[in-house]
Amino acid sequence: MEIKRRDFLKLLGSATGAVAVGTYGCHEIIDVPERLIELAKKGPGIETWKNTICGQCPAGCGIKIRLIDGIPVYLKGNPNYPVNRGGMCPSGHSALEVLFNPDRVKEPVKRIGLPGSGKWEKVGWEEALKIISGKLKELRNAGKTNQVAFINGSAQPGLMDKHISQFMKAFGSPNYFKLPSISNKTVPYKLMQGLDQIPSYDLLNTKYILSFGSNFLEEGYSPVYYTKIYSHLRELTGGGRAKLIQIDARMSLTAANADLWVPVKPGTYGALALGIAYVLIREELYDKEFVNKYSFGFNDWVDKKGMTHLGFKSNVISNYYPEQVSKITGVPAETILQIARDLGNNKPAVVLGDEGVVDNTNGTFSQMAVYSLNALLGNFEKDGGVYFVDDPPLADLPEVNEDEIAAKGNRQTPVAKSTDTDYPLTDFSIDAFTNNVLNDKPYPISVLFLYKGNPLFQSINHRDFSEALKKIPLVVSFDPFVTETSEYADLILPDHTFLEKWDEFYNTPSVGFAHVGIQQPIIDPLYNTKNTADVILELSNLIGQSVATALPFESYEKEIRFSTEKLYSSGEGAIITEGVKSSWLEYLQQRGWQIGRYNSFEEFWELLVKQGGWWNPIRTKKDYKDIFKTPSGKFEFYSQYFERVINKLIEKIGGESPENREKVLHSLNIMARGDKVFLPHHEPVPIDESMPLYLVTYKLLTNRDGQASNQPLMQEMFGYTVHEHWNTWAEINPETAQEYKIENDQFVWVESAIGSIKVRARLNPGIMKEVVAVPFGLGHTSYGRYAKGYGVNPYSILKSKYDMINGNQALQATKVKISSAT
Amino acid sequence: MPKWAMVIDLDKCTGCGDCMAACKVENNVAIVSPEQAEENRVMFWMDMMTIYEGEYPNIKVTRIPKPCYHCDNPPCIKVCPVHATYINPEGLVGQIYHRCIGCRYCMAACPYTAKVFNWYEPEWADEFKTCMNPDVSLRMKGVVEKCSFCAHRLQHVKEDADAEDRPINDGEYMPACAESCPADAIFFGDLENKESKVYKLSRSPRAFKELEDLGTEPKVIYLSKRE
Amino acid sequence: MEEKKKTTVDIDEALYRPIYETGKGFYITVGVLLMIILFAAFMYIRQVYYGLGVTGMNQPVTWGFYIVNFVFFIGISHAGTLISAILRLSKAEWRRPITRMAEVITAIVLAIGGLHPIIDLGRPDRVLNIFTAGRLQSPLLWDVTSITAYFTASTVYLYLPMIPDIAKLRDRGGKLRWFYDFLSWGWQGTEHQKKVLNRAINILMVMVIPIAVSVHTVISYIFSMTLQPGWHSTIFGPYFVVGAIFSGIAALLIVMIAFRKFFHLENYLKLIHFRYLSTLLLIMSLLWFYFTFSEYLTGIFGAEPHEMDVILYKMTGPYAIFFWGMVICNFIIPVIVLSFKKFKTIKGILFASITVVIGMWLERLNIVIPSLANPRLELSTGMYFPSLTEWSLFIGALAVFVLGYVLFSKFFPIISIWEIEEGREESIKEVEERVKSYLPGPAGTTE
Amino acid sequence: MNGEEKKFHDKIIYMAQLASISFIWIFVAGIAVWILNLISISVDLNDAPGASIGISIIAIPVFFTLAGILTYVFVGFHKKNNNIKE
Repeated sequence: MEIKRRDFLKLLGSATGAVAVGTYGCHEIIDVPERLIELAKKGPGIETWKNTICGQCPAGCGIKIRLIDGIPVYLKGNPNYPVNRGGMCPSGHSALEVLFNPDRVKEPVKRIGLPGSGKWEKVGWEEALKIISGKLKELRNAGKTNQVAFINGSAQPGLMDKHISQFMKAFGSPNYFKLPSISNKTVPYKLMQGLDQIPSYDLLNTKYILSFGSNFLEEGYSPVYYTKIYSHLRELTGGGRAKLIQIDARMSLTAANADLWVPVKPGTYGALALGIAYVLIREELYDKEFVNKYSFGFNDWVDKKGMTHLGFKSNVISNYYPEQVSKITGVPAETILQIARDLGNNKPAVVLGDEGVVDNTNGTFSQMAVYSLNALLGNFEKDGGVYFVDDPPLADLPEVNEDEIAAKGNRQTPVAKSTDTDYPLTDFSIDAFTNNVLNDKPYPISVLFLYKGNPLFQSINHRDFSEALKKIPLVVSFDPFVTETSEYADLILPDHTFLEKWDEFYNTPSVGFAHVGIQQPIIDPLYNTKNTADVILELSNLIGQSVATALPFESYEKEIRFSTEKLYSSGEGAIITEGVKSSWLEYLQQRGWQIGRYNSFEEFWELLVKQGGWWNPIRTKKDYKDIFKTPSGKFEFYSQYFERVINKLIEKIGGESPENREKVLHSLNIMARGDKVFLPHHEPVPIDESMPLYLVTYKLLTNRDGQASNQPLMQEMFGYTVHEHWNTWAEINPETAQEYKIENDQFVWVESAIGSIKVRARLNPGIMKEVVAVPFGLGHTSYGRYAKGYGVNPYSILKSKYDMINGNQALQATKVKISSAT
Repeated sequence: MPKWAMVIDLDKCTGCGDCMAACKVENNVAIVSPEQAEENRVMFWMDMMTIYEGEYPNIKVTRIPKPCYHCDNPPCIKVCPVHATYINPEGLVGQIYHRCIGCRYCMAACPYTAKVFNWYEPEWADEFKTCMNPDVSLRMKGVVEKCSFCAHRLQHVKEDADAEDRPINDGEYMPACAESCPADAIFFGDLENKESKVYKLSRSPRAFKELEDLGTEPKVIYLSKRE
Repeated sequence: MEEKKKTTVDIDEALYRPIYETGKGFYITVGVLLMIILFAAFMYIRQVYYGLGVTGMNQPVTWGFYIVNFVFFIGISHAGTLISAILRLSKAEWRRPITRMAEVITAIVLAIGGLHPIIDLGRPDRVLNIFTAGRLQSPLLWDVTSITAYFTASTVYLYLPMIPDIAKLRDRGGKLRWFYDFLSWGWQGTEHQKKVLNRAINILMVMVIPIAVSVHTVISYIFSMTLQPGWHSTIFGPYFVVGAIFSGIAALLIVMIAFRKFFHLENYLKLIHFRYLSTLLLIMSLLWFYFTFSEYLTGIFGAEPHEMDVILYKMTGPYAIFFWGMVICNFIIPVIVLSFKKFKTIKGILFASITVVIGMWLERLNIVIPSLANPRLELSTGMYFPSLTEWSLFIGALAVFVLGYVLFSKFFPIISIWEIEEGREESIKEVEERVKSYLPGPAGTTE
Repeated sequence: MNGEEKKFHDKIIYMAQLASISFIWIFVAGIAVWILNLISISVDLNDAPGASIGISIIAIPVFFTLAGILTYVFVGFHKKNNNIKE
């Protein structure tokens, strides 16, 4: 530890708060602007509060920042913001550590050394933009606009997504991708229901929640929203309260709070769901009316050609009887029976499936199996069931007038689409992207923009991805920090941190009502950084022509105003305010949900920014025809859409023939044959039999995907439940540990076919005996002083496996062995 | 005279750890270096206990947020040789950082291990020093510190109430943890006020206190159907 | 006895010799000790500079070596004054050559032990808060008070019987005459002075015993006044006192054997002294075992869960080696060695004494750390490894003890010369008289 | 050392001895004052003064007795000395 002389002299140092800021070294701060130092030292101490949206994770909670003399000192949840209602998660509290992080990129820089060498050279904004726009113009002139790619690492739907999309479209490139692509997770809904959207669940009105690996209190789209709902459920003590059953390989935070935890082998969730379906069907506990009237493919059916096809019912009845399922899943048959009966008898009951189900090679089919339970229960558009939320009435950006160059570029195949038969249902597969870039298929990529996210850290196959990055001549990162990925960038054009910038978010996935959140700067930018959205505007102006006209905004702030104008004129919903009484709700429902407190858009806008958001709690139930956009217009147990996709793939490789069909199914890693392919079914996960244990990875609330690793508070709190700080650990069942002669707290090697990591073992009875669980988040090799070198990154030992249908990374498909490391 | 108390509903608490983070930010609690953390010297005024019960697979997990219990009969203040820890008439157990001589007797005497010690001079990156909460004094090396029920907030609330010449409303004075709990599992208020939520909850049949038989009379009351 | 009568006064020259003859050995010893102490002082200054983080203490083990050593040293200090007072009081004639040695141990070790809580402070710069804003209700201040009282009493009790010897040194002259003159308080050896001195010593003798007992009881209160499992016990008072006397006797035996060897005092410290004292040590070992047994029996019989956690942790946890080491060192070895005449040689006694001192140190460790390492609430248990700082301060403290002893013996005779003379001249007759008075006879012939 | 010098020397020594005795008394009185001060603090703060008083009842007399014994010895020695000189 380094102790400075002045600290020693202050042996008797005393400090009350105000004095503290003075004595504890403000005079020594070099990096924080002088103005702030002066304020902190001498300011009158005037307190103000500003509302904005938290940017720590894509959930987008409303936050209230406490400012003393304009310097943010504390933040809490915005009690009016409907998603979090004043609640926060731990990582939200370290937001100020992002703003004041000492390792921020303070101005645009150009890399002069090798990637990872950390050698950067200052480059002014003007010059940086000149380099980029020069390159872009050159590509446009050469008619190679499709060689530009843009990866957006934020999963949050918002204006920025549209903004980038508009820019790319006007420029003429089909290569705009969202990295943690929600579209990868919506494939099951697309197949069975025809919707590209994450459903919402009416948990408050349900009596029985059966969650398949959906760790919604910790890893979900909005943990705080679900925590609020969960705690509300808990308030309803006695008979009225919903039961929560968590099916998971490890005791996740959600499982810990569930009424029952059912351990299940990773990769067998689908089988378990179908086992439950078996009981529901056998004991006739399913919603017969819904199934008969509004579903397709439940019973065996005959197509136009007169061929009989297998139905969901026959498939389940003949293949998924509980004893069989018990063998696959490791869940006792009695438990399956019990759960199924409870599920069928406690209506309304709802079934959730996510994380553990989706993150595997058989994710699509497992999720289909889980989702089919909701269909069996007839849960759609019912109280206590499943529903889909409409987008808020925000104005769309003006139609892009593609010029010829752009139109030509946009017609090209996106580079993240597989050129072969795999990943037919995804917009972005990092695997396909990597391979195509490395092989210049179908064309080389010349410029890559990286906004948010850290794909190099957060994806399975680091090595190839980094090679791909090296291959691209100009990589531009907008990250305010030097992440592992931006190490490979040629230019870093630092974005503001979320407390310094304007942005607009809407409809956090899975949150049950339409809402819009406005992110506003609560402090002037500390450094010479720029909002990436504004940089894109500048770039489009520099490129000129139709690109400039597609984004006719002075600034991003103006663009947000533009988009919210329709929110005002639509007359729907309301700006979030203090609570509304229930008597009012009814009245407002009849009269239309607008409180006439704003006479003009300007007034509306001011209030919107002040309060931090807008919402529309009222949602009318939809007709089935609006939610079943399938070929049959019904809920499809048998996915005709998927059948078409497969047929198209067969066409692509030379037309229908048993060999070609076999080839396609093989390349999609589908073991089932015949009609089963299009039905929910259990696909065994190809696992490494030589390894004894499953590796289950998960995300923690403190640091979901490693983005909070540069915040010391989150590093210290990283494993607060096991008192592990700044370090990764492995959960092991005590019996397994005994078998391998491993003691609590000792270091172990967790070794897969790819590599091994050394972690501390934590014995935990809340985990299956055949499972080792390691959290994501740490193991950075870059990303600043607080992140670099702490813990290990389990991505580095995960096998490079994907769900070949939707391109999702198979995070639970690796097997490992453990051995003592001391 | 009010008597401030906290009720934590363990049935609602999910163990998300938000209270811990809120507390650290609000109270300028130092973040120790990773090496120090490894040596068990982290400072959480609000800590989290995890209890596993039962045989696999019927495991029950309870996560219990653990602040200072602000006992009515605090074992820590009895042993302090210098009046550095005290209980005030409103029931808040406080710590005077400038008087503490760092003997750590109170830490040894506390049955709840609620106190933490500054083994080294707390350090922050220069940038982080700008965003310290000005209401809370910084601690120095060699002193004991602990949860204060965010007593500095009480000062603000009292000033407001005095200015408006009214009593403090129920729920007006909230520590940071209670305020930001996403599960609304932490309640805070006046135990002497029979109208307060905390008073009502403290009479709940689900209410219990940790190590009640020690006679320390903690003013943090847990609610759980499990015990 | 026959032998002794033949000896002349110049044999007592052996007792003066170390004061007037300074060998190479003395300088080397002092030099080495000073080096160790300087290093320890450096480590302490470093600790003050950086904070207590340089030690191995943590949460929840908030007390470590310093408090263990504090209790240990204060325990050792019981050797002296208490034993010498008891022996004086019981008119045990064999006490004469050993009382001073015993009293010196007390004075030096008490000073060292008393410093330990200050070393342990996180803010030593604020130690004066104890005086300006102290709370006498805190057991820590009971300690401050009682240790001060005991230190004062034992220093007086060491000093008063030294006055005639100091006067002898004054009369021999030399460079330090003024020093001895100052300290001798005008002692001329008159009957009146003798009477005054004897009366004062007699009063002190009576006073010092309860003070000594109370001091160690009060030390135990630091622990037993808390509610912590393993500490909150009423037996702790006498248990600590027994342990203190036990370790004190062992320390005294070690010191006696050391002086016998280095100062060639075989003529004064005879096997009989060691035999008597080691018998006392054996008795204390048995007593110690009895108290330990009772202490654990009540815990185990009551089987209060937290209490049991701590007991099981001590017996089977990571500190089990220290627990069983303590039992072996404090009970098994001394009982075996001291029960058989065959082993009861000087070497055997030295061995037993050393194990007892180590064992008693382990006992203090076993009291302080396992209780802290096992918080009542469901938090992880702690571990404690002392750092280099703590080790060096421990060794430094031992060095201060040795240095103190070496310096004391440089300036003052380590055996009370006048008491030996008194013994030679008067005691045989007096003892004869006294024994006669014990014997059955007509009532009223003696007091 | 001649008589004059010796007398002077004796006087110095005697003064030093007196000073040390007075120091003992100051020390003891200091402790008493300190303890009484602590009691008054605990009474002021209503902080269990009983315990403090209990301790003080034992501690203060002990210190005074010790100082008294020393004084008794000192005075006793010198009283006889004076007699001899006469």
